[in-house]
Amino acid sequence: MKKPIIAIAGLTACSGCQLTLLNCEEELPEIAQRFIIDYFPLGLTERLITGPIDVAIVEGAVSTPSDLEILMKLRNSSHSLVALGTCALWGGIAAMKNQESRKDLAETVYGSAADGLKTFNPQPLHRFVKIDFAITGCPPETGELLATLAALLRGTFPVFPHYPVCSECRSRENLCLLIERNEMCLGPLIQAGCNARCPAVGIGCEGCRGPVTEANVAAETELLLKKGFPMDEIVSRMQRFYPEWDYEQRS
Amino acid sequence: MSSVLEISPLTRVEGHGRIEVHFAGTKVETVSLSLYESPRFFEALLKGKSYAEVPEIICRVCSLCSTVHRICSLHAIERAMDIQVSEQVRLYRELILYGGHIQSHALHLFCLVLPDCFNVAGLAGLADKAPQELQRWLRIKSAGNLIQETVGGRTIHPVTLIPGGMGKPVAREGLLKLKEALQRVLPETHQAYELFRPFLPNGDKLATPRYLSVRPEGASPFLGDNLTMGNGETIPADSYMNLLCERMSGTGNAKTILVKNQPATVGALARLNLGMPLTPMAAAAFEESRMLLTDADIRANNLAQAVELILTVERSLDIIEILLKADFTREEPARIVPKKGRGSTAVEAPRGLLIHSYSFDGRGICRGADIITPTVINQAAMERDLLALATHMEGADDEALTDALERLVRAYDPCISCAVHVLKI
Amino acid sequence: MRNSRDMTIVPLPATIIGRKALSADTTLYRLALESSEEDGFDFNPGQFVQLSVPSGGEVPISLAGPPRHQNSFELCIRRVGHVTDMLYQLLPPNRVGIRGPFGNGFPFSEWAGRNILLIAGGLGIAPLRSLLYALLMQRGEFGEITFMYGAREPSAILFKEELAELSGRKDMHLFVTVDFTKEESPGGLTCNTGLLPTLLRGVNFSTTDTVAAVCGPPALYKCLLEELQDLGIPAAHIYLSLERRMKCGVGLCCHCAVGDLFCCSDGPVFRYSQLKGISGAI
Amino acid sequence: MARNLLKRDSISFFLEILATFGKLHGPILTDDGVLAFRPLGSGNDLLLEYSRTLVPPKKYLLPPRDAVLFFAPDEWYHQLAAAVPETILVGLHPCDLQGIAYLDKVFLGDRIDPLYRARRTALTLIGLSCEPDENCFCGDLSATETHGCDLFMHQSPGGFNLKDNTPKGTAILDRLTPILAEGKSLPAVSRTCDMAAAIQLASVRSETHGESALWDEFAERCLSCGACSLCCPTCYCFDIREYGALDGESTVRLREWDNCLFKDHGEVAGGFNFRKSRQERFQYRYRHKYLGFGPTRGIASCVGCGRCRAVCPVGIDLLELFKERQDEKQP
Ligand SMILES: Cc1cc2nc3c(=O)[nH]c(=O)nc-3n(C[C@H](O)[C@H](O)[C@H](O)COP(=O)(O)OP(=O)(O)OC[C@H]3O[C@@H](n4cnc5c(N)ncnc54)[C@H](O)[C@@H]3O)c2cc1C
Ligand code: SF4
Ligand code: SF4
Ligand code: SF4
Repeated sequence: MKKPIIAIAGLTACSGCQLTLLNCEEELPEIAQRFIIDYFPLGLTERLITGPIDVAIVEGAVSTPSDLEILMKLRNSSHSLVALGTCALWGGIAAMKNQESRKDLAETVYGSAADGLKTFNPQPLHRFVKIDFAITGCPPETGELLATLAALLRGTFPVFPHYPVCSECRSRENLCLLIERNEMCLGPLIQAGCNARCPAVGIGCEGCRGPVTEANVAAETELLLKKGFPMDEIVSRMQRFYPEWDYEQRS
Repeated sequence: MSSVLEISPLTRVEGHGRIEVHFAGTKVETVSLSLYESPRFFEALLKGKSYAEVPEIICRVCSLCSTVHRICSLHAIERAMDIQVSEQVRLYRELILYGGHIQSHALHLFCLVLPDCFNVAGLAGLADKAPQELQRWLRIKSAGNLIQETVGGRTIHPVTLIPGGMGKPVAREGLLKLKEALQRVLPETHQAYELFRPFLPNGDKLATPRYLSVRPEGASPFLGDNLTMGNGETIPADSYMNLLCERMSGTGNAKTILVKNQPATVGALARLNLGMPLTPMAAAAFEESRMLLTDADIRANNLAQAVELILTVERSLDIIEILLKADFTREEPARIVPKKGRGSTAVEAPRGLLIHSYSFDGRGICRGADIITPTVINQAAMERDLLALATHMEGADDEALTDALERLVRAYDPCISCAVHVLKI
Repeated sequence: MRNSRDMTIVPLPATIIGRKALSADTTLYRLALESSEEDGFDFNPGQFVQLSVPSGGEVPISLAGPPRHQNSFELCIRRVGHVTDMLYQLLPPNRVGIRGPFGNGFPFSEWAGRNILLIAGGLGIAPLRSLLYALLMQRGEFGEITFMYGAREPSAILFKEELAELSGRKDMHLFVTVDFTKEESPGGLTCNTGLLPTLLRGVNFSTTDTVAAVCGPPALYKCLLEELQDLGIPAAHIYLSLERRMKCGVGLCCHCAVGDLFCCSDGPVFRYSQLKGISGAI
Repeated sequence: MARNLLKRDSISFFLEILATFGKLHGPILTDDGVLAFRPLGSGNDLLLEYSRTLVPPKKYLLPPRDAVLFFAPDEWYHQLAAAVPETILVGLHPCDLQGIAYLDKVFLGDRIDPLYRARRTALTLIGLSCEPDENCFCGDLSATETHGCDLFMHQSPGGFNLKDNTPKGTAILDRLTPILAEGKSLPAVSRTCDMAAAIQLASVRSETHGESALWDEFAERCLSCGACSLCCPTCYCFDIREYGALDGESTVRLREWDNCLFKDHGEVAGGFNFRKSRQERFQYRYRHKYLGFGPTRGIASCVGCGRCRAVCPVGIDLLELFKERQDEKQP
């Protein structure tokens, strides 16, 4: 079998998605054997993106000219490009206040020195380049990452199911935090695949995996309002990982 | 004739960084270190958020230290709101803190630094050259991850820890499994320490660092209310501002910090030098390498981290024992009535001193946040050492210089994602 | 021990023994079952198999060749997604998995003595090709046989050579049409331009005592069925093969219901009269 | 008079004896506060009075996510021949027994699913009478309480009257005799519930409520969370997916619970969807639950356990459709 040549890079992010790969301790040696890792600054001393690359796996949102440059380079030298994680796919945590002025945010942190910063609103990769596949999650699940790598060995991408966190939550027989404890759980709106990690330990889903294919945003919002949460709290919570919810959407 | 050697991007470190060495002829003129990670303005993101959201957001600053950020932020919030947590919660938080250190140190030592020891470029090289060792060392890392997963519900950005308490405690079987995994890797942590012992530089010594850390209280080496320095000086953590002064660094997006106008060094090496309490095996290892570690320059930090691996695995086992005996059942988190106030706390992160400071309004909405990360504190010392090393090496070829400078940066174990978040003081 | 009613969960291995591109995205596969125990299978035109591509998954595919009892059979497959993409990577003598045949198929033995009109749109030609060969094998038993086939454009016409050959036969009528043309008609094949319903109105064939079998995309059914009835073919004599999402092929997974019928086990071939009252069926 | 009365203070003996037949499972309250079927013992206490578990016992026969096939180049597709351990499921309410009986009809009917059969054969069912709460509507369904169960425990003032229904049950009862007291056999409970009658009637008449305005209302509110189907004792739709392993060759094929309210349930290649709107999907669900498809045509599968009403975050209740009908009839 021909070894796929891969590149792994991070843009504006916390490195958690790349760390997810390094957290596959058991599989790492096998991965190192089955793939040619061409570019991976976090784990490999190689500073140049030379290509041709079969698959570039990119973490993080795009928020600086240098991010964009790396992304373009990877896109141009790769056959396929995979968005790894919520930031790359949805914008993620750094994008939560994209509706506010970037300049003001910068000044809050850097004061007058903010002027010198070359940065713009963090955007998901697909705003700039075509993405061929995405693995969601903040951080992504090792299982999904490994399934993707395994599929790459076969020249394809895996098929993940499209249902909300609640589905996995119910099959795990968790207590429903939304119904039984009136907590603001975003499970009904969020793409499953994490096996409902958070509700399983008694914590409401914070929405780290982004919207599920079919999300009844309006109905969930109405439900939360009925439970007494103020709209601004709902919005603040929902925008944590994805700033662009349509609160009228029902399908 | 002037020329520049650019090392960009820095590899096998977290985040985006670059070094430029400027030469006049063969003489080194300046060395600049720039951390050009894109700023995510975390302090600004937190503003206007309810206290309950703060830990969940802030842990995303960095994946390598998400646990300690979360804990530090919980402590600061609870300080601001005047909340005490139960013994059970304290123990679980301490345990997961150790998990975070194991995970982070193991990642640094075995994924980022180890290729240097075997003269290979990265993991694939290691898998080729030392497959068995690699597997063995990675087991230590997975034991750290198992703590995160079992206690925190996830290996990165743990979810169970919330203001005033926690979600579900770990079931007995979970604790027993953890215990088994940790017991299995304890001997291996000692072997890892042996592995890193010979890899200390024996050439020119760099400046002796000015160490800075939390002054441990009780048995936990990473928690305390005061900061301590090499000269014995101690100040309360919440007046950290009197100690640290900030300067905007030249090129990158991070700011650098001076302590009493001088670069300070934080991290495992600082902690060992400042007398943190050790467990038996860790103490023996430290004793054996005392000469190598005492007042050593930062390049001994890798060995210091290896000693801490032993320490944290042992401490974790102690805590698990306590938890097993106590047989806690699930409890409701402390009820929090939001109030206006400010809370500042410090915790020892894997890379060193971490400070979170928040102010809240009467509704518990965050009105100001200040986060000082170890990499920011270390940056000034890093620049100083880079210049010194480059100067020592004048005349060396580019490849050797690049290699040496990168190794030096790696010894600091910088976390650049964290470093670019710092608020004006 | 396997009970005869046991649902086959495990696909039998079949070797790809031939592969022929029919158009840019459609290929004809010839497969041979390996197991001697089964010794080939009988099937009815209109039945389908569940085809497994290891690591890809399983998809329903119509049997496209003549229903002769033998160890090898033909599938005509369009590359549209995950499993079919992976199938396209395989070459003879790679192996795939087969379960089946499933479904009812066309009840053509009941059509003896009648005139028969077959209408295929696009990939719908797959089961109808099988049916046509079955009819021709027993040619004497039926009345007039008319085969109409519509493709999007000349390059999308499947089985060109076969069609050219069939067009020379005196014992059946063949009409081929394309939605639009940019190029010349393909060699040896006379081809009309326009949609199938237009073709239907434009050509001569017997409409009395006629049975129609139709297979194509949903859009085709929408415009064709009324037309056929207008021509005097009763709904009970119009047979169509439906496509639905399927996972098991044997009436368990519940994805393919049409009204209270299962497409996989009650179908995929239905009389139009069965479907008429069912909303969403067509 | 027969020796069939299990006194309450003999319950632990009873369980001990049962345990010799296989691994005991029954309803417990988890540390989460959820009613669930779990292994008994080691701190899990059997509940003999409970409303309903969140997830029905179907999980023993059709696990939520089940590896059904493995593939390796030299072994082709194969099932792992792992033996299914004998499991004694204690404390099943009549509605759950009814649910299993329905699944038996589907999976052991025209086409036998060998995986299901292996698990079903290894399962011993011990029923338990119950008291309905506000979500239940089983009505007459509970009259067939003993359906498919091996042994039934009927709550009575003195304890539980046991009744064996199968040779398996008789074998167990024989072993239990030493700890049983004399009791009289109780008549089957008769329970009336308007809803049950209305449902039966709808099934018989193939009532689709096609004109009802409730469909739109349901479709607006439904979160597509999937709880209603996941928690339904007779919902068994499944999806099949296959994932390769990192060795580049071997593969596992998974069977997982699916849900007809999910958007891609009716979608085929190219994105064409036969049930694009949620409204259509609700009607599909209704049809499957109350009118049946294919071999189950005309058989209502709803057993009246009330789970779907209890677990829906937005309070959707298909029974409103039947109520609407009843209201119409009353002038
Ligand atoms: C009775 C029947 C006969 C068919 N005969 C043929 C044929 O002869 N030639 C041919 O090329 N195609 C045929 N199809 C369609 C074929 O099954 C789909 O094109 C195929 O499933 C697409 O799978 P994919 O993984 O490549 O596409 P994707 O779009 O990636 O499909 C993903 C998954 O969705 C499901 N799915 C998608 N489309 C369908 C579908 N149409 N039917 C059922 N499940 C689906 C499958 O389970 C598949 O695994 C037939 C379908 C049916 C129902
Ligand atoms: S706890 Fe959250 S994820 Fe789980 S079922 Fe309830 S709403 Fe859904
Ligand atoms: S439950 Fe929600 S927040 Fe938790 S991991 Fe899953 S998607 Fe993320
Ligand atoms: S439980 Fe309610 S909200 Fe969830 S899918 Fe069913 S009807 Fe919709």
